[in-house]
Amino acid sequence: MGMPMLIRAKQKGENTEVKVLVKHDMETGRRKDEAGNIVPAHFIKTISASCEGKIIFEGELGPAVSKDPFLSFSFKNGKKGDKVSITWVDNKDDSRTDETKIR
Amino acid sequence: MNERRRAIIKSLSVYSMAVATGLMKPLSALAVDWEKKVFELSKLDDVIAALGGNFQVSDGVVLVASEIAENGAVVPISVESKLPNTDKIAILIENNPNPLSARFTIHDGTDPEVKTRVKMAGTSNVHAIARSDGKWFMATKEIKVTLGGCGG
Amino acid sequence: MTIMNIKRLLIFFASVLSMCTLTSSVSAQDNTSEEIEKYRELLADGNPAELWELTGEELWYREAGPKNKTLETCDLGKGPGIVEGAYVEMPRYFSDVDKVMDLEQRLIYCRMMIQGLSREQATERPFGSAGNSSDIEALVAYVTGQSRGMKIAVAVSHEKEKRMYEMGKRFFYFRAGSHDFGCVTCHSGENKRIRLQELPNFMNVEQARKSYGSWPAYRVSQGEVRSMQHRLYDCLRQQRCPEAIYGTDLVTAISLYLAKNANGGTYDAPAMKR
Amino acid sequence: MKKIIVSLGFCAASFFAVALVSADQTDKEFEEMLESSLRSKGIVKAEEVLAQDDVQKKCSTSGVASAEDMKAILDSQLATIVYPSDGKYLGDWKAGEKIAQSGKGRRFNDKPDTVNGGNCYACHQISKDELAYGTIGPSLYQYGKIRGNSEEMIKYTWAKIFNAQAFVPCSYMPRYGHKGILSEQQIKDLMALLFDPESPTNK
Repeated sequence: MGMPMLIRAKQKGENTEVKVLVKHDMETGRRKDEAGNIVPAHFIKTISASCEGKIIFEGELGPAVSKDPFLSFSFKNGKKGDKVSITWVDNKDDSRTDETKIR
Repeated sequence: MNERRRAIIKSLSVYSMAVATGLMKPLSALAVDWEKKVFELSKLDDVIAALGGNFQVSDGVVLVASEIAENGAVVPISVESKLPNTDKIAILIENNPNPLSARFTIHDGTDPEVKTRVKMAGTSNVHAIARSDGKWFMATKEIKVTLGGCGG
Repeated sequence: MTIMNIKRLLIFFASVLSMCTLTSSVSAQDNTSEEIEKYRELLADGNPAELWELTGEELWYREAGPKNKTLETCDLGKGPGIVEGAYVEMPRYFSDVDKVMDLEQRLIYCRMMIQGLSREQATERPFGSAGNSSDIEALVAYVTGQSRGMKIAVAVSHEKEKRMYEMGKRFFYFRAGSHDFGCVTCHSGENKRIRLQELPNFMNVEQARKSYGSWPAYRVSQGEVRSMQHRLYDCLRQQRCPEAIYGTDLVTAISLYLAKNANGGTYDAPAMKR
Repeated sequence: MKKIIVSLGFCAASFFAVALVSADQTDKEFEEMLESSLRSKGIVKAEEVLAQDDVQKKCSTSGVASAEDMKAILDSQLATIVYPSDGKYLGDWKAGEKIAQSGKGRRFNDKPDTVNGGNCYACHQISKDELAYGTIGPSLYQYGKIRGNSEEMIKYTWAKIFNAQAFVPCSYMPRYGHKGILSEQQIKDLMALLFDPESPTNK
């Protein structure tokens, strides 16, 4: 279930800018460890964002997204104090949801 | 400040535990499914075909990236579509083992612009594509991946 | 080879030397540094080191060890529990141990004394890797982050600090090993780079400040936050030196030497780097 | 008069004794610190590294080595150079390019059978195609094209790669041949990278 994401949601005029950092190894399944063994693929497959329960943004990620993924996007119709919630699910069916309020 | 942060961490842990144990359904249950067969394709042409064929080169798709990356493990990419009714944005890296790196679904009210970071196996063309009114449009840039540091 | 030959070779060499200066780097590769700069700017948005800072903060306040204590009473030099501004004054002399310590040595000490861990437990996994995160690196990220924006100000006034500084300076110029490398090899010339990375010249105050003030850093090439200890550990490895034993004095000495050269600079880390 | 000088000298000596720790003591302290902080790992043996050779000792100074030391280094290092046994200086530039790219070898995480690289690009521009080159050493782009391939030039270049300190005392360039970092064949391949008209260096 990993550690908490870092989510920033900031009101900029009529737009809300969302930045997300996730702690995840995003293993491609091609890397070898020090002993020379292949490290199995382990990566976030989907990430979705909602504001006050309404889905605003979704991503399907492959293992080519960098370790500790970063995402940034913005949306309209949000206001200060609204709850932005982000959920990711990885290929081992591990998942995590964190939320923040628009500032 | 410290207290606040700690409180956040604690409450988050509780929440995520609830999700993990199935007490609450994660929102992603509603989300698009990860399309395995497209992500696992190894040839760019096959990915293009799988996504519905021809991508038209367009100024309406803006790909921002540096021409040189100091390290292939983290290459910052920004894609913006200026085309109407854009509902999908994707990043394709031609020379990667699997070209499709990420695909995003832009819902109503969300700007068709996304910033992320991808891995590149080596120097390659990077294609940013956006779907507008059901058709795909594309912008391309070559990004050179360089060797760094003293290790060689 | 005869003496005559040697002489001829030397004279010949002199003429080659003068040629070198004429043909110096084909200044082309025009936009390389510009594009690298752009890469770094684009990267600056969203530094994963913040995730380490949060974890470190959580660890600082978490009860742990046989004594089940938090690190809240740990004295990093400014009094028990004072984290803000502590790092920019380290390494420093601590009278309770009559010794100069860097941040990591002090954290080890606190974890042993306050939490009751053995030295082995307190120094376990000093450097993280994928799937094996390091508590120490997280703690270091948290503590150093609490000095962000402050001026680097190591004292080097106590006799033991002066000795430590002297040892660090000496090592800076110490050349040894298979390749004859020393710190000085890469870090004493102006406008030098290794591959595409600019090399800070530690004789130049501005460069010393900028460089020292940007560690620890999240390194995109490693996907980890790397502390000053790790930076120097890995410099030594590339220098073909033997392994630096974690938490020993040599690394503290080098750190103090570099920190002193960087005094007065604004501390801006944990940063993000290649 | 003599007395005054003597007493002044005594004063100075005692002053330094108080103000500074003696050089001997500093040496000892430094040695102890190295020994307690560094340990052998893999192929790197602490005792071998810490026992600097004569050149390394002379070059480990914060100032410039003395003229006397420099001359001693030039003389002793020139005598170490071994030219190719078969009289052939140029190998395969393609193999040379790989050697110039590789920074492997002789680190504590390298294996005893790791093929050592020259890591030339870390410090030098060589082929125009490699953008990621360092600038600690001069550019070697068009090396052969500019300098020609006279016997003198070939021999000088060989010697320079073999032991750079035979020409520049305390040079930062590793002594590739003398220290056994690169084999005779590897140096030949690097020579080809620099001199072969077909090498990208000379394009």
